Amino acid sequence: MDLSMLWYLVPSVVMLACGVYGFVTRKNLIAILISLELILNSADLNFVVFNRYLFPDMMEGMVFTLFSIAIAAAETAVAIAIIINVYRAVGATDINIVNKMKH
Amino acid sequence: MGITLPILILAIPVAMFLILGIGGVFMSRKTAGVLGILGMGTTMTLAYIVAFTYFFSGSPEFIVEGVRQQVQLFDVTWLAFTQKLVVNIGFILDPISAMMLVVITTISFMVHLYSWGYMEHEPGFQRYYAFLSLFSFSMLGLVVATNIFQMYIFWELVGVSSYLLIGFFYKLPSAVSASKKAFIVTRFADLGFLIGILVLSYYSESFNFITLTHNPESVLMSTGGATFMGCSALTWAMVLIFVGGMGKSAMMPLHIWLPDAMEGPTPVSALIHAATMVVAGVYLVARMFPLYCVVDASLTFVTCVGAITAFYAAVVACTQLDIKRVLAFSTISQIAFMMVSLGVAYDRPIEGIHYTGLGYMAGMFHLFTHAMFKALLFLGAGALIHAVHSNNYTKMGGLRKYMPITHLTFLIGCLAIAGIWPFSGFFSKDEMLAAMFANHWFWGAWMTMVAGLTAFYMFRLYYLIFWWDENPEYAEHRPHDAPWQMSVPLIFLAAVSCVAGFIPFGELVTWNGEPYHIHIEGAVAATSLTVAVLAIALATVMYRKKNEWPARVKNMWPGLWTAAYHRFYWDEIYMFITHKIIFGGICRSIAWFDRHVIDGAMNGMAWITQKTSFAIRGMQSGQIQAYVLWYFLGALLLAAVTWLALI
Amino acid sequence: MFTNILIWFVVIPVIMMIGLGLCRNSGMKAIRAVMVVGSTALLALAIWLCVQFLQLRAAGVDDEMLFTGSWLWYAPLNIHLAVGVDGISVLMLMLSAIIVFAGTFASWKITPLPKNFFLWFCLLSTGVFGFFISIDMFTMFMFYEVALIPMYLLIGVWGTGRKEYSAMKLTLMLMGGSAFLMLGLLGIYWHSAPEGGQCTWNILEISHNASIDASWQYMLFCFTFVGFGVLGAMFPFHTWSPDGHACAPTAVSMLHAGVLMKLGGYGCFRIAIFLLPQAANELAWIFIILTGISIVYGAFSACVQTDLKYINAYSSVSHCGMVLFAILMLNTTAMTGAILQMLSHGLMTALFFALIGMIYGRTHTRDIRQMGGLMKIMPYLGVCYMIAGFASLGLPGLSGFVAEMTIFFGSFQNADLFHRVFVICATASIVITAVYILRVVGKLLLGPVQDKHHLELTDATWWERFSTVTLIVCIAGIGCFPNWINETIQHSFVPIINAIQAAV
Amino acid sequence: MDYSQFGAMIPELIVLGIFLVVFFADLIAGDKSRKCFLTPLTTVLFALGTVAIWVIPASGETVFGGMYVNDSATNAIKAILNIGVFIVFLQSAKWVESDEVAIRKGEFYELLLVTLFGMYLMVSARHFLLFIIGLESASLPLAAMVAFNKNHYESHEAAVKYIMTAVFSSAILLVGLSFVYAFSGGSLYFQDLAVTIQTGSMSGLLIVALAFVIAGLGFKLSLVPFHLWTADVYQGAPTAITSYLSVISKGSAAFAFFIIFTQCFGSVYSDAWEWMLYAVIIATITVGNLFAIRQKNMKRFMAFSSISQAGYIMLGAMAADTLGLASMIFYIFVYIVSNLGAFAVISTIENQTGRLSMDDYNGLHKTNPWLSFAMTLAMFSLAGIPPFAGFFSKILIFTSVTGTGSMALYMLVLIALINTIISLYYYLLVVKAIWISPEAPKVESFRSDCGSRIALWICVAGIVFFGLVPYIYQYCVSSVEASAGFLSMFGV
Repeated sequence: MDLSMLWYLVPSVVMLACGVYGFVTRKNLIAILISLELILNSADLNFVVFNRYLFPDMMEGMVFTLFSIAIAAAETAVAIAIIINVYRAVGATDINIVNKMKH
Repeated sequence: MGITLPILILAIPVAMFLILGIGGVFMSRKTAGVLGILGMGTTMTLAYIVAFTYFFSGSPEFIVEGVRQQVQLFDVTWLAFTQKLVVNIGFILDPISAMMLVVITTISFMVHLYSWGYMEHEPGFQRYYAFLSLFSFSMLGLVVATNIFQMYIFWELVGVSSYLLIGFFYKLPSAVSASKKAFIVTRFADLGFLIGILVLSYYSESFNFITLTHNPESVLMSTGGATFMGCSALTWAMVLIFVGGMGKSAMMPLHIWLPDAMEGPTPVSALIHAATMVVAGVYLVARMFPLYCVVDASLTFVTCVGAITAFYAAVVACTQLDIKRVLAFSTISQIAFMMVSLGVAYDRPIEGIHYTGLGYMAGMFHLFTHAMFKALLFLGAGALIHAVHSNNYTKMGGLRKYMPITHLTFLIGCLAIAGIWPFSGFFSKDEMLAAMFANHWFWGAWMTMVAGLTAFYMFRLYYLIFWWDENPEYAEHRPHDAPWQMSVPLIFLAAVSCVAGFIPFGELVTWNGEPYHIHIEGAVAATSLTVAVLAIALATVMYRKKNEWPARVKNMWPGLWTAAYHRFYWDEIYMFITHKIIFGGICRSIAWFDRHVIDGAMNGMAWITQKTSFAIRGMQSGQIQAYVLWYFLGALLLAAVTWLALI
Repeated sequence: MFTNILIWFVVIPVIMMIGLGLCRNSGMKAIRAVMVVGSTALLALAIWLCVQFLQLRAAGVDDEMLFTGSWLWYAPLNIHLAVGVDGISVLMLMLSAIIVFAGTFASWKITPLPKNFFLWFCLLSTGVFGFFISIDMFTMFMFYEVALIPMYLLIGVWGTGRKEYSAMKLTLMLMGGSAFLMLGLLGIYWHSAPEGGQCTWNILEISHNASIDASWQYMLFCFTFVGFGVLGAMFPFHTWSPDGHACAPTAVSMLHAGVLMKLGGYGCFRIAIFLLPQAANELAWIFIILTGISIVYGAFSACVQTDLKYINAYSSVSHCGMVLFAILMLNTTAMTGAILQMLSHGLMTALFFALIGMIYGRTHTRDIRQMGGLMKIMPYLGVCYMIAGFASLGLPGLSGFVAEMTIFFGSFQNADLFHRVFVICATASIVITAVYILRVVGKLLLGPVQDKHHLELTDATWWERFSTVTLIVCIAGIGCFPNWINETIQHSFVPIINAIQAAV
Repeated sequence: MDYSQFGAMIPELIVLGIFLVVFFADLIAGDKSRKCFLTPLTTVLFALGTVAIWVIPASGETVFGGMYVNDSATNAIKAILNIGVFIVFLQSAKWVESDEVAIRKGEFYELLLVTLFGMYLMVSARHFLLFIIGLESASLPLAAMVAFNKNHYESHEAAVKYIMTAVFSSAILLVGLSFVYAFSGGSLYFQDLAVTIQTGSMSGLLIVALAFVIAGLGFKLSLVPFHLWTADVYQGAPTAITSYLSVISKGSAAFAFFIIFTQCFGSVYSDAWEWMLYAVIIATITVGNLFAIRQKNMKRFMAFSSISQAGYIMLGAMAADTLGLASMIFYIFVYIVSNLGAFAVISTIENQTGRLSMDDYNGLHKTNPWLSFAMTLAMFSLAGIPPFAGFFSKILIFTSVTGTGSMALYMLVLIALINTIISLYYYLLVVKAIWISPEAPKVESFRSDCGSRIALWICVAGIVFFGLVPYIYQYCVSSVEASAGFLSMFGV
């Protein structure tokens, strides 16, 4: 059975939406980070799908996805490090704590 | 004639002004006074030479086939507006300017001399002489103007000199406000003058008097039938120019400044507000007379204004207490006489005779005689004030014994103004009345009545000062005649007033330069003389000795008397208009508008910016999630809007 | 480059700034020496320029601009440092030099921070001079802004009263004007050459190309005229002027009212009208209404003010309105009048502000209700104030009269009813001017002394006399012998009038 | 593979070389010696490197199949960024010696050099993969730098905000790029995209893609509404990092933005992104200004000022031609000296007295006239007052925008010009505090450190001369024109 491209893109968009929704609603920094991963993965999925369906004889989307995964990993690492720092400083990873600077 | 003399006539006074004005503080009073008097004396001599050369030399430069010419002794470019509209500064010599040269320099010299005595103890003596010189310069410049714009320039300058001299006692608030009033009222009138010049010069493309007056019809043609509100452009121009004259000559309704101007030193009143500056309006009309003639509606306007003013001022003069104010109103009335005389002089053949010349000549004649006797009266009043230290005649009375010279000269002045033969006023007034009767019997009758009133109030004044009842304060402070510096001018002017009537004026000054033979019109002369004598008799009955008549008359028409005493409330009306409407209404509301609406709008913009700044600060909530939401929604919105816009 | 005389008008103030930079903050003598030498040099240069200019004109040189020079600056955008003067600029340079000179003496004892004061003062004059010598729109605009910004500090630091508010308001409003102006200039630049040609900032080239089409002209005219009009205190953009002037220190008020406001009129003339003649013909009526309102409105407002500087500021609104009004009449005579009015207003306002500063420095009040009879106490200042007042109300023999009359007679050449009505309204302002001037003179100088403490005050010092006499001599000079100015500038109107007539 | 291709990457190699030297020096040196030599070493090396980049002409080569280009335009922006970084080094010299930081100063330099390397890649990239790598290596280490002040809570909060929004924005950017990928012919080379994305290919998806790419780059540039992290991060980060963030990071992103949008999406300029950018610029300038009005904390104040400045920088992208790019580079350069001048004063005062509020600047001229003078010039330059450089950069960029002649762009310039009035207002607030405020000065008189002083001198010289001397701008124009072949503007 041929799955049309749409079958992949819809989950991708759902992932994007979930990621954004999760980012906006979660209270815990780690959970937010996980939401971010969802968005990144949605992008990766897009790349792969477009590559596979639109340009089957080329590889750029795939390569891009690999790099993107690596970058996502790096980002997560830095983010985790900073979250740990915050945890050390204030004893929690609740996002409502880090809103002292405003207006 | 070369240009040296005319230039000197203008240059000496202005040099005196600069020397005394700038260097005055370093001079003693005596030096300043002597300098001033010498300067003016020289100017007078030069002016006499010029005038006599003009009138009597018979040189072909000035008189051609019995017709006196208008000569521009020099005329240099001062400012070029356009190729054609060029303002020159020059020196015109014709019958009226020559006559005015004589009048101005004579009176001015007398006043200079007189002031030496009168102002002896006043601070700012040097400044006073500087201002007098400035005035003389401006007035001379005015009368010798070769073009209307030069006249306007000096017109403004005499206004300022008048302002400075009225406000000479600048520590007195009344003097300050009087000077301000004089300046602003005349400035307002000058606005009319200016607009008149604008209109006239726009069409005629010339300022020059000779160009304009030698061919008045072509000026009328040049307006090309342009009309505004039913009157031709030239009529408007001439009426507006006359408005300027109304201001300077204190015609109704712009007369209100002149009585107040009596706050100035009395010699100044004699010079400026009796003899010279206030007749500038008359001079202006005379100067542009041919142009007025081609639009006779404007001359009718002149006549009406003059007639109303003459009567009004005469009535008011009958009730005033301040002797200088009486003289001021008398001045207004007499100038109005001259205006009427000019107004009736237009070129309309009645039974085949052109009466143009008569009114004009008579007006000028009266200008001359009036200058002399009115200056005399004012200087006499000055002597009185000098003696009793008050302007108010209730502080006077019975002075004939104490001040014989003053008394005699004052009486001569009164007789002259009342028009009693053989004093000068008789001759000029007679000619004027003749001209008026010739035009229309109504003007003649009306002005004869005014002449009667004149005689009455002048003798009322005379009796109240010199007869009536002695002021008891004389005992402690005995009045006496003035010092010689003051007496000499009185005597001189009195002498002139006695003989001036016999000058063959018609031979010298006429509208077109051709001689006019004066002949006394018997009927007119008899009527006016009778009226004058009757009026004097009435005044004698009422005021020679202290009695109940004046009070009784006053109580007969109390409303009328009060109204006349308050000058029919003109000042109050003006006060209301200027203070309540212009200051209170217009100025204040504009200032309010500026501060609150215009400025408010600018501040409001700043305020709105600040408020917006505060209103949107919630965007920067400090919440990462909110930031991201903004971010994401912003991106989507951007896409959505663009997408919608493209579809 | 430095062989061009005009460049020195900018170089000298810069040298002065460097010189001041080398002075110590407390070295009042050195600072004064720099300022006096510098401003005298500027004045001498201006006079010399004027003489040279007249000689060249007399010799029959009838180029639009003389002493031109052009040095490439920003090649990619064809920006040049282009200089050149015609009669108008020569006179404006002269005016600026005189006022800088007088201003230097008027701020002889400025405190605090004299060095900084004069530094900014020199920067301001750099801008002013630069503006008048430029014929390249870019450099013109640059100098224009250079002249604006020092005002903020000069008023803010050395001013009086609500200085912070006023300084900010003035700066922001003028910058607002220059925002519109900038846009107008950009538009002119990009349309300055026919399709495919090299765009240029040079005013003369733009006017020769005459390639801006009508629809653009309309927009650009409005932008440029409003932009310059703000500086020319055109209603309703004038409110910076009363507050700004009231709070500024003496020399700054002098320079600002005396010269800086002229930048507006000059700019309207040189850019808005000259480069956009078609729009000028079509749209002049809008601005005639606005400036006509300015004239009468400013005069009426001045009648009820009680602060001396406010009175003068509103009077400036009225008089500067007259400048713009005359320019919009689009004929030679009225424009000549506008230039005369600029000179005249520059000199007499400078004199006014100098005197107000001197009086304020003694009495410590500017409220006319609290003063009176000063003529007795300080006769010299009183007389000078009166002369300034007479110049302002248009007394013949002083400059104001000549200027106003030229304007009125020029404006009256436009024969339609609309123009006539506005001209007559404008002439009415001379009466209102007389009212407020005499009101001030009456309250301030004449009458009885209001405050006994004032009796102990002294009259002018030598530097004050020097400063005022310079200005009075110039005012009387123009007033008595106006025609040479006329002759100096008459050439300058030929191109502009040709452009306007060609556009009809 | 032809390794000689790496030889074309001279600027990158130089920075990498410096990085390695500093890294190893930091590694082997003991605590004591590190303390004394590391800062001079880095600064001097960096100065030499900067000179080298200025002096060595761009090879003009395209390497790695067109992924990377080293032409004169990129070389120019790199050189300009280098000068900015050099000034940052100078002005942070005092701060890195403070007890708290001294032990970690090697890391500071290393992280900074890495981000700079990333930015180099960003501006030179002609393929989205390389671009993303550059972007990420430019932004991730910055998070660590923002968190550098370990003992300050604000530093942590700023770091969290930064990293979270940065990751989010790069995610969105990747999503956007994945959509773009759908329109490509399977290749993410810029020149290939330019061929495939044509006016006819406009669709909703492409618009979303463009919006997301603008958002992703807008994050780095802090364009409204992608700017909200800026103020908090600027405030929380150490001042040296803030100044670095505000100019260098922004400058490189602006250049990259220009390259991407003209190179890849040039054909849909007037169809789509012109209007997107139009709206974003107006929002950026206005919102930045409106927020800046109220600020009292100097760093926060500078943050909003820099937001609004970013809007002006992007006007160059609006013009989308060689003149626009040249004006943009020039603007960035002038902005670097002006903003760093202001930050040099702020950091000097902060380092000496710990004061950061605008009220602390009241009466500053009485105690520190030179600092006051420098700050005034910087403010004037930022506000665009002649004869300072900021005026010229503003005018030149306005000129380039209006050059296309569309009425809409005139209106945009008008809005920008009106906004300069608001910006003038708040810049003058600083001037007012320094010169006019009558209060007694809170900052006592002090002598600033040598590094800051040199930095200030450089900035002041730049502010005064960059505008008056036209060579800088001509250099920008000529380098852009020299590389016009590589830029290969499309359809604009």
